[in-house]
Parts: sequence; structure tokens; C-alpha cells
Amino acid sequence: MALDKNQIAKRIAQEIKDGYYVNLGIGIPTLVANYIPSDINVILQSENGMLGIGPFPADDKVDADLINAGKQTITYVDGASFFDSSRSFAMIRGGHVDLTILGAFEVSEQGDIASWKVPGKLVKGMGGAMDLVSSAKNIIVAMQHTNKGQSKILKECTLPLTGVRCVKKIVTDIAVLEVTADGFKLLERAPGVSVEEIINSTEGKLIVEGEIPEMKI
Amino acid sequence: MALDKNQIAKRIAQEIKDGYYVNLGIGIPTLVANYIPSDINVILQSENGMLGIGPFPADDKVDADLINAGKQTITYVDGASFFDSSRSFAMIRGGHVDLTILGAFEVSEQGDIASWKVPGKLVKGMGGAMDLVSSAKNIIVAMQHTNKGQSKILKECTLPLTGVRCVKKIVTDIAVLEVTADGFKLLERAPGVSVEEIINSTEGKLIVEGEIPEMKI
Amino acid sequence: MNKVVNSVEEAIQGIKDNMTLMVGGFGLCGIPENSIKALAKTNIKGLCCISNNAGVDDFGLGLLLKNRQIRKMISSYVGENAEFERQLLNGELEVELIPQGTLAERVRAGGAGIPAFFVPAGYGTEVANGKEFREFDGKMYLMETALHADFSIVKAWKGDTHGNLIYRHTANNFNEVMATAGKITIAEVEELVPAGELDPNCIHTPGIFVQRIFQGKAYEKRIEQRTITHNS
Amino acid sequence: MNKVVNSVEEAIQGIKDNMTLMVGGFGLCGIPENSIKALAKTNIKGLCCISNNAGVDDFGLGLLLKNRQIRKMISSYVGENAEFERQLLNGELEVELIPQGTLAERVRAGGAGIPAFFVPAGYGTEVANGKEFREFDGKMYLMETALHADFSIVKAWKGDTHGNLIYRHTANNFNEVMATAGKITIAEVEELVPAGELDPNCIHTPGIFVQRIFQGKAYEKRIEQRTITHNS
Repeated sequence: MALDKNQIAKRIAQEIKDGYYVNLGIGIPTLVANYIPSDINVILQSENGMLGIGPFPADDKVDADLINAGKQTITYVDGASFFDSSRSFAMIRGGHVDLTILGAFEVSEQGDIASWKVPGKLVKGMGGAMDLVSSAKNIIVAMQHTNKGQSKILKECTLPLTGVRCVKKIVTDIAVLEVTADGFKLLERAPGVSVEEIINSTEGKLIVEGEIPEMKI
Repeated sequence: MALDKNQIAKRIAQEIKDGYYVNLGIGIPTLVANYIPSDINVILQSENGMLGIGPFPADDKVDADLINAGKQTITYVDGASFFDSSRSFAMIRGGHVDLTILGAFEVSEQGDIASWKVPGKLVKGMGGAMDLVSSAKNIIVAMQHTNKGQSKILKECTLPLTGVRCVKKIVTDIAVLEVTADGFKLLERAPGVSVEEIINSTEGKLIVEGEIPEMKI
Repeated sequence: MNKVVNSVEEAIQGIKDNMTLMVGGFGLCGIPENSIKALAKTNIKGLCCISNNAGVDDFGLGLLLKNRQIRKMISSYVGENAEFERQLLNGELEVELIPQGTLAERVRAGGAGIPAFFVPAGYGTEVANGKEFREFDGKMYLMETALHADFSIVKAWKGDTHGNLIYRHTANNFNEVMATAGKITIAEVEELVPAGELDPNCIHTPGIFVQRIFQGKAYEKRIEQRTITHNS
Repeated sequence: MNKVVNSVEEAIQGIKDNMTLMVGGFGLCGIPENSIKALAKTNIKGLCCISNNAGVDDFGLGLLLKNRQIRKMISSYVGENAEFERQLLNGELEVELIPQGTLAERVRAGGAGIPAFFVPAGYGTEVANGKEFREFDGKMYLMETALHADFSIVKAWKGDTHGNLIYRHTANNFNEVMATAGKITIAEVEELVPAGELDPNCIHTPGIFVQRIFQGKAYEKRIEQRTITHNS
């Protein structure tokens, strides 16, 4: 059965290692924070200018001066720091963030990503996505495998790109894929989802080697 | 009579206006601080990372963490701020400092300045001088007019340059000169120093128009 | 070195039609509320606003959009504003979208006297159209140029009479960097204190970057996404 | 997220012959005394040190020069060191002189993922030799490239277990910017506190830039030019 958003977030959380500095994009990536194991130390970066995002605040602790990049009210943890946008992106561009998790409309075999613009629809802007994907050492994309039956895991992206040759791993509602020089390598499948279903849902070249384990959610 | 170092500093201090942010170089320029009129507000920038230099400290207030660019112990005034070297030079390069006062070996008619290197002598480095002269909105040079009888106010500099077409005004031990498109314009002469003496001491083109007043020291 | 002006009206003196303004803030967080409201009361129009976002319909830069005072927005993300969308679709408003980090760095470069620099963001995308690109160490980069403004308008938490500023939490965002890049920088602060009261080691914006400062009134600090933890 | 190491010896683990180090400080102000002394006790040699200055004969980087551990200095000003002069004149030491602001910005660029940028400093001088130059808005600029280091060694006033750092007065200088540009950044601090004790709005170096931190001992903080006001 295809994963829901929280399950995708839960699976992605398994990719986060002790000591990581992580930037979480808007949408499913934001949910990842809820599933980071309590026995590892992870610091969340928000590109609007902070390290050390904490949980959402209690009702009486909401602070208008304390938001994440999705403009949600948040809290900060011990050891947090605040800084301006140029410093924040210096940090991102300089490769100091260990892992970036973000959403996408499409990903190509080469690791190209399209996530910000749909021709014909109103363009709201790329925000920090282009900076993040062009600089991150390690990028994981959280996305739906298909949209109305159409694969979003493609040979070439059809939508305007956010970045080229940058995505390393993809977690969708039905599979975990690694972007390799030879194509998408199928690493895991959602519980109850068959390899055939994933093959049928993937337009780009899919490499299936041996037994494909089910994700552990 | 030729001015001494303190008199040169005193004359330069007259160039400083209320509200100015000023960077003072090492040597005579440092002495300028002693002669800034008490009825104007001036903030001194030090390129090692501060705004708001105060007087030298009392003996029991010396603080190793508080030095100027000449590595002298100093104090800071109310409204001071400290910052790192990249921010300090962003400030300088961005044209936020109103006036830079520095020493020189030679200045040319075009406003080129040589101040850091004498071939054959050990080179210690340019420090922040090249950054300052290439960026300052207004540069005044404090220097001796001649060295062992040789003019240092030249058609072309003979020593390696610190910067090109940047000096606006020169205060020497015998004259105040403005660098113009047509040459050095003589603005003032030291008390008791004749125009002829200045002409004889100046290799570069000197423009003498009308009566040249004595400096008021 | 007193930079204090007596009112927001005095602070915005000299802003004229067709000027370029930088306006601090991220979403509605850390925006110069007083200055924007004062501008909305003027007839100044044709403004080019460099600001990460464009406010919402009835707050922030949305107020100037509603009045048709803005000719062009230079931003990274302009969602959440219906009037903005209407003007954009009708061709009444020009919009230039820039990756957020590139926007921040172009503003820093403007303040720091760096005319151009190279970044990887946008390479291989439509952002690269017409831009010079170049390889360094096997990776491709775009050349980006500095941004400047006639006026920068920023909002800080605390400020002193010399124009030194301290921001609070994520209300810093674009304020600190924009304060460096205006020919004239206007700072509005929640609390204005005499020079000497702020810790000189904790100044985010040294006063050299600020030409005018005043204590703002009645900060609304509107929240866009009020998200809370429900305690069980 | 604990970055604390137990000793200076542990902090400098992994520094090897011929590596490039950035070392913070301006003159003898804000230098990482403990780390330099510990390096002087090792046999590590062939180092390339990026540091604004080169210490004095018996303190700061002068200790490593005396031991012949440094192959090359990249600095803006290297006066006040007789042993340095001797090695330089004898061709035993390589020196690259860079304008101070360009040095600071090249280090920032290294930390900020900017491979190259343009500055006016040095145009028309021998610093421009072999460099690309270019006109922007009628003014000439040189293209300068980013600097990186295998290790950056910085000294702060206060630090916490996450590696967040606060500098004091002009002892910040090159420390803050160099902390961003090392593959591994070592911070020695006068006072080490638990995460959460430092004001998150007053952090100069966010912990993300720091890999190892320890509390230094017996800071000498030598003064080069003791200048005082004689009260009458």
C-alpha cells in the first residue's frame, strides 16, 4: 500500500545520522522532524536564519519573531543561533549543511529536479530551493511517485528545472530510489507494493537487482 | 618653517567634518585623532574590526583584546561596535567610510600612491592599505614633501604602487595640495615656507593660482 | 553622531517616485511596519521594491501593492497575496524572481563593494538565461552582480542613537544585509536607547550603515502560519 | 552535538605535514595560543599557514617559524619578526602577500561556496600580475578566488559544547571568518559553557562551522604595542 505523507517522512528520518545538520523543506520534509530518533543529535537549519529549530510552540509561547522558512511559528533548542539571510546561505552554499530534504514535482535519471514552476500556473518563486539543491552535499527528495497516473520519476524533467545533477536519493509513496550514473536504482518498496507496480510507475530507467526489501516504517 | 608630524596631523584634522566615519592609518595619521575638534562628532574605524576608537587607556585599563590596526592598545567610546575582518573590509570596500587618512612614500599627479614596498628593502606587506585606497570615497595622504632633497610629489611614482588614481588631497610638511585632472593644485603653504620652495620641492606639475595662503595650525 | 529622526514621516523624507527600495523581512516577520504604513499614506509611486516576499493583501508590502505604488518587485517568493497575483496576471506589475541565497548575496555584495561574484544556484535553469557562466574546480557557476538601493528600510529589535542595531531571533533575516546596501538606510526599532547601552560585542548592524533611526509604534507583528503544539 | 575534545593534543589530531592551516588573530591579538604551542611540540612540518600576520620571534606563529615547521605564509603583513626575515632572505620560506581585505574576503568566499569574486584592491599594482581584471560601472576590478584550509584554528572568548562561539572586542578579527573555511575547524576558548548558556542572538560563529572545541589554558595574551594615556 502506498505510504501517506507521514510515512514518507518517517522513512526519510531513517536517513538522518547522529551529528547531522539538516535543512528541511516545506511540506513533507517539515514532517520529518517529528520522526528523528531521540537517541541521535541532529540540528535543524532554517534558511531564513537559524540553527536549532525546536517543536511548534505551546499556544501561549507563540512568538512572531520566531518562524521557520515555511513561515510557521516554532521554538528553538539549547545551542541554537540566529543570523541573517546572507550568512544563512553562506552556510548552505559553503556545504556546511550535511543533508537537505525537499519536495519535487519531477526528478530525472541524471538527478535533475523540477520543483518550483508549472507553466500556465501562477509562479510564486523558487525561494531558497535553487540555492539548496545547487550546494547541498546530500539531497533527498520527498515526493509522490506519480501524479494522476503519470510518472514523476523521469528520463528528463518536463517542467522548468530547479537544479541539475544534484538529487542523490528519492523517497516516494511507493519506493526508495538511489540516483546512480546508470539510472534509478530501486532500494526499497513500500509495504505491500510490488516491484512490477514500481516499474510501471517509473518512466526513467529503473535498475532492479536481486530481492527488493520492504521499507521498515 | 616645515611642519613637524604633530602639526601635519593638526592640519589634517581640519579636513574632518561633523558626522564623519574616518579610518586613520599608522604613523602621522594616528596622531590626527589628538586634534579632532571636541565640538564635532567623529567615529574612528579600525580595519582590524571596530568602530569607535577611544583614547589610549590608563595604565590599569590596558586590554590585550582591544587594539587598533597599528597593534596599539586603545579604548572604545559609547556607541562602539566590534566585528570581524571580512565585515570590516566590506565596510571599507563598500564606501561606507567617509575619509581615509594614510601615509605614503610617493604620490603622482594622477593620484597614484606608493606606500608599501621599497625594492631592495625587506617587504613587510601592504596590510589593508590597498583595500583602503581602492575603495575610499575621500583619501588624504600625510607625508613628507621630500626625502633627502628628492621630491616625493611626482609626475609618476617610481616605487611599486599601492593604488591608482585615488588620492584626493595631500598634506606635507610644507604644503597642502589637491590632486586635480591638471596636476597638483597648491592650496596652502606651511607658515614661513615660500611658494618658490614648494615649487622647487615638487617634481610633478604644480598649479599655483593667485595668492597662496599660509596654513592655520 | 545622532541619527535619530523625530517621526516616521521624517524618516521617509526623500523617497521619490520610481526609486529602488530594499525592504527587510521574511514573510511578515521582521518587516518595517511603521515605514511601510507611512509610505502607503503618500502618493509615491513607481517603486521598485527589493524584498524577499511581497507581504499579504492587507499587510506589509501588500499595502503598497494595493495602492498601486509598486512598479516592480525583486523577490525570491511572492505567494500568499491575491492582489499581487491579479496585478501580475494583468501585466500591471513587473516581477523578477531570484534564488533566495543569490538575492541575499547580491545585496551583501552591494553593501560590500563587490560588483560581481559566482554562485552555483540556478545553473542549468532558466535563472541562468543571459548570464555568464564559468567552471571552477569542475563545477559550474553563474556570475551574479551586486544590488543597490536608493533607500534601505529595515526593522530591528533594539537600536541606539548612533544607529547600531540588534535583531531578535528570525526577525533578522534580510534586515541586516539590506542595511548595508542602501544609499540611505532607515532603521525602525522597537526600543531606541542612548549610545553606549548596547553591548558593542553584540551589534548586528554597526551604526555606520544607518543614516536615520526612530522608535516605531504599535507593532502588530502579524503571524502568517500560527502553528502550535497541542499538549495532551 | 557535542564537539568538546579533552585536550589540545586531541584537538590538533590529524594535522599532517604540508597541510594548509588558517590561523586566526591580528598581530598577537586573538591568536589560538594553546593550539600553536601544541603544534610547536610536534614534528609536523611543511605547513602552509594562512594568517594575517606571522607572530613575533618567540610567540604566536613565530614559534612554528623558529622550528622551521612553516613552508609558506599567506598574509597581509609580516613585520616584527627577525627570524621570519632571516628565513625569507635566505629563501627558506615562501611568502605570499595579499591585501588584508582581499584576504578576509577570499576566506569568507571559501566558507560561503563562492569560488571567485571581484574587488578593486590591487588593481594597477603588482598584486594584479597574472590576474583577470574587468570593468564594472567604469571602475576596474580584479578577480580573486576563494581560499580553503585543511584545518582552521581559531580562538574565541566564550564557546559552548555545540561549538557556538563569541569573540571579545578586536580579538575577533580573522577568527570569525576563518572558522567558516576549514574542512575541520578547531576552536579554543577562554570559557567553555554548556549549550544553551550563550544568547542565541549574540553568537558570532554558529556551531555548524566548528568541529572541535576545548577550553584553553594559561592565556598569556601578549601585547605588541602597550600604549597608555598618562594622566596629569
